Amino acid sequence: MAVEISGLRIAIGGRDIVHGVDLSIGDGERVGLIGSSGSGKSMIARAMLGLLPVQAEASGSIRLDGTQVVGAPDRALADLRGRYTGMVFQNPAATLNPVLTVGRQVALPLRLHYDLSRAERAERVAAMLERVGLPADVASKYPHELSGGQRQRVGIAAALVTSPRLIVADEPTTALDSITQRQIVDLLVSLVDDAGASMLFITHDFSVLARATTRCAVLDAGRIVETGATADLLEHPADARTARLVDAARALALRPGGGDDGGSGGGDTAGDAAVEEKDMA
Amino acid sequence: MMARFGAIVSSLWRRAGGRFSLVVLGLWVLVSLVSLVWTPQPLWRTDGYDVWAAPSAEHWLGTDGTGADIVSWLMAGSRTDLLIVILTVLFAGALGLLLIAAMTARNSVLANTSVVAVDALISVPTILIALILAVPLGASVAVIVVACGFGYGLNLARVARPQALLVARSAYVESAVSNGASGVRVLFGHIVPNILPVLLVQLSLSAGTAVLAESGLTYLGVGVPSGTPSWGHSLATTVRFITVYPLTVLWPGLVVTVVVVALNLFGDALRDAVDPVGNPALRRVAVEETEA
Amino acid sequence: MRFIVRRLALFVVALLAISVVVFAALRVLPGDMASVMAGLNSPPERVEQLREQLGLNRPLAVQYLDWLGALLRGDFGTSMLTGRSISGQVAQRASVTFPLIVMGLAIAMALGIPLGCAAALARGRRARGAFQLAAVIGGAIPALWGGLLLILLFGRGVGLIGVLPSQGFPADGWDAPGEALVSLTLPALAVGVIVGASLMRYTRSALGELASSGYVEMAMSCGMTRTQAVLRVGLRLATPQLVSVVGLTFAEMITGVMVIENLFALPGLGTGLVTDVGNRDLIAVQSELFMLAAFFLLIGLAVDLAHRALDPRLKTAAGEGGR
Amino acid sequence: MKNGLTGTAQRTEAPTGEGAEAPGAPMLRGAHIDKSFGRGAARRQVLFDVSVDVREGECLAVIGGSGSGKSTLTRILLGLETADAGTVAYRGAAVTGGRRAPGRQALRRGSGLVFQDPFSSLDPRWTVARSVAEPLRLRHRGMPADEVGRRVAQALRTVGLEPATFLGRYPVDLSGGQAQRVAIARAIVNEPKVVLADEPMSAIDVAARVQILDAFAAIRDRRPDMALIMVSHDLGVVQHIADRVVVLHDGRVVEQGPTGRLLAAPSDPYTRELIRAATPFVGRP
Repeated sequence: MAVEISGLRIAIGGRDIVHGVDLSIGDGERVGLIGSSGSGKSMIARAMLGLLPVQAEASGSIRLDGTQVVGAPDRALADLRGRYTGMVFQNPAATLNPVLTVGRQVALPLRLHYDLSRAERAERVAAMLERVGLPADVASKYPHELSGGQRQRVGIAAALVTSPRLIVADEPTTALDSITQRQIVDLLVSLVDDAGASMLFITHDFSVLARATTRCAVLDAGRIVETGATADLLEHPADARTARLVDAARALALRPGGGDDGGSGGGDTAGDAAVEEKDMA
Repeated sequence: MMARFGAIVSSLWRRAGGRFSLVVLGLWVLVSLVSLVWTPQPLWRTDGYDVWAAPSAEHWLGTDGTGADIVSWLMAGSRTDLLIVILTVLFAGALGLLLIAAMTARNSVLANTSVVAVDALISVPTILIALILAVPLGASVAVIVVACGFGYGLNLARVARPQALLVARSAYVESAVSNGASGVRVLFGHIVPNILPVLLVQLSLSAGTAVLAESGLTYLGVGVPSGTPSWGHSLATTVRFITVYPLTVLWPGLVVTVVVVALNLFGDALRDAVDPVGNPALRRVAVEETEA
Repeated sequence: MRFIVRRLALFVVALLAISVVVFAALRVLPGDMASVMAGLNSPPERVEQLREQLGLNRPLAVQYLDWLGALLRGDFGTSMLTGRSISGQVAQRASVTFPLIVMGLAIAMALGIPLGCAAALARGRRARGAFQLAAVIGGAIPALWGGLLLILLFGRGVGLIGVLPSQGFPADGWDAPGEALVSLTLPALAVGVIVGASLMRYTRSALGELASSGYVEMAMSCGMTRTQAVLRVGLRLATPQLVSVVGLTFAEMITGVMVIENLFALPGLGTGLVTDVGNRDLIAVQSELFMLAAFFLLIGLAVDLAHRALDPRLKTAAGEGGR
Repeated sequence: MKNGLTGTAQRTEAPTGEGAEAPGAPMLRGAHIDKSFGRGAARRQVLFDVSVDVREGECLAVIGGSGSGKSTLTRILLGLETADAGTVAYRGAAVTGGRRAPGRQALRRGSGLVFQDPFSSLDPRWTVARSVAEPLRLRHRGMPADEVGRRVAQALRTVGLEPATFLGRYPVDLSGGQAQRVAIARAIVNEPKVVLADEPMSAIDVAARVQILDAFAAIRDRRPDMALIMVSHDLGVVQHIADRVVVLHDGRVVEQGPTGRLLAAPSDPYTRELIRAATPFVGRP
């Protein structure tokens, strides 16, 4: 599914959060959106699927394979969501329905969009759970009985069970510890590529982006400051704000061989006070 | 401190609900004070010939079955209801805070027993407590205050409990405790300020319910004793003749409804005005104070 | 399972506590029970004869245990005034009060919950404000005034559209169900409107919180519209909270029910209790108070158990281990 | 010793080559610690015969997956939780053995805590000034106000926050990174001998994490005798700041040693797996 976003503006209670953003995702392409918290990145993701909170207003244009999303009635977008698009959330503990078993949660998109028999649905759910690496007996469990990593796998299963054309992943790894984080990113990438779907991957960490995306856009205070192939941006970031995100990711990444180097990492970050003020925008 | 008070009142006044409630509650207090010294007609003067008179220059809202002037009795009644509301809110607030302190106490036996006690007793309605008290004490303001105060105190504790437990288990309380803070210091330093918004809303709701309860209990004969003026009394006396003089029913009921609406709206407005998290003006005051 | 046993034990303990409170309240009179019951200026030997008859000179503990034993056997003793057995009297009055409560609650839920949902779903600020104001005003109307206004509107022979009886309960009670139901309609409406307003407010706040939760967002991302998600997911998750709110409102409702019963002259527990208190028929009052309190503790128990059953997270208390 | 990205103050290069022990005698000694949660059928043991030492002025990292018991271990070491078996000694005085244990009181006075979620570690209705001053007011009742003010401002400057702009603010007006640094300032305002930071960075943006690391580095520059226990599951952070590492797996210490040696040549299979799974080196050298 090809996505064209042009001149997207989002305001909440009169205050602009996103100021005129342009972004495009080719069919089958994995694009990243990176920025520190408060930069408006998850607002853009929600606007793409019509999931903006009630008090937010969006203007500009978002086209999913040609269909205009901004201003479209919720009824029409609901037919789109869960069938052609799927969403993976940051904190599955606060999104997976606590009173539904895992099996019923993963089956929800099937039940809303396709009339299959109970057996067919159960079979497709079981297959999906197996593809995300979960044992079959998880289907009868409740979300609060699972670990963080398992819950995120259930979230991915629910998003991909109808093999949608577009996946939006809003910081799917932030709430996980670093070991599980890597497994989840690899799982998501392999499932998306198998289905030939496009993906928008949102994070604040460049190292995760390096594994998950081919191209990415850097967002700062509601504006895109730079876009390009992820590898290129990592090698030589043009914009100072991109450089800051790359340096931070490098400082926290594990240097091979664990050698101690006395010197501090790459370029110095800007003086603290200046960063403070802007950071708090 | 004055700047902080100014910020609270101004943000109260900015909200429509806040304005309405400030005006109505201000009037209520004013009328209560005035009625101590003056009422259009002296309360005891019942004009036998002028029974059920229509509103006139002499009797602004007319007279009731005994020829007494309705406006004067309503003004005098506002005093009694104001007293009841203040006492009930104090009683409920004290009981509520005591229970919250027990429920968030670090000693788990005390905490669990108080939680169990609140759950058990909360389903006993105010009227039953009033009736149980009325038998030995007879109808009196004390019955209303104790019955309502007890019920609303329990309710306050139950409504504020989730938020209070959240605070008690928070990292900032753990940091305070690890630095040697005592239970009392944690309660009044951390727990009370963080549940204040919930407390204010709940107490203003209870104040409203107390006024409603007064009219109900008085009508049932266990509220305000028959001689004492109160809104419930004014309402109850009009009941017997409503078929003949429907208009007289209107005034007392209207007064009670307007006051209770004002009390509820006052709670919501106060919650946002007093709370630094909800009220940016208060935060600006804090910044200016530290820079000074 | 352990929770249910603990909650039942709590219920029994609360019952005993209430029985002690009721028993003690009546004994801590300025005078003693017998003199109060016999009336102010009755001759001393009348008071003595009464004390003898009711066994009031036995030690308190014996009296209490005797009363408790009788209660368990369903014998509430005989009323001083009517001489009839109190349990018969209570049963007869309950046959008026409980249907009134149930009808009132039904109206309250039929009004409160849908309006609460509508208020939570309302988009514009103006619409939300209007709903909130309606709930506040609805909740601020005194039960007595609400009843009077309804009588003025619909009371037969009085009201503008005189359609419904505004007084009394048919003599032959539920033998003529049609007539009995009609006579309960107006009172039930009066009770229902007031309780409905507070139910609406609770529903709006509970649903409002959930409407912006991750659960609703997840449901929408699977293909539901916002309205569907809020109603099907939000409401289901809010149900445990709403059940306990209904339980709470139930308790607040009884004051209104008693007022309405007296206003509409319905021979229910409310009117009965008030007249008994007035006439100092303390033996009857003692049992009636206890029965009503027990009824509400039962409601509280039922509500807690329902709350527990509705939320699987509470059933299996499996939390994550220490890190 | 690692210094911060901004290299605020160049510390004399500590001997961190292969095998050299970090300076300072063992200040906190934990020996044969067992701990389990729950009762009866639901009883689950979390720590199995764990022995760990913390040396004066050292930064000790305790790493392991979620559920490995690392948080429980460090809370027992600081006397915040009781152990089922085993002993903890602070400068020779016993910490375990009930509330009145001599070592426990001294440790409580001499330690600071930093938590994972920045917004739950600051009272939302307290200003930054009041939050940071709380430990001083609790431990030194008589301290005059201007002395309190001076030490609060000093603590804020150490973590890179300009007092004038931050003292009057409430947590709601702070970013994640700023709030966590205020919590760090509060933990060090009492000049503690040991600070426990329980995953202080996992709830914060990567960009802001660097500022937290700088704050810790600046603190250790100013107070070389203070020990820092860092609980984490992120090896990048550990490499950046820790002198020594303890690896916990399902409640058992599988390996201990200086950071450089442990990361370069891990002897335990689980440690190797941790290193392999950690986020790799990113972008330009």
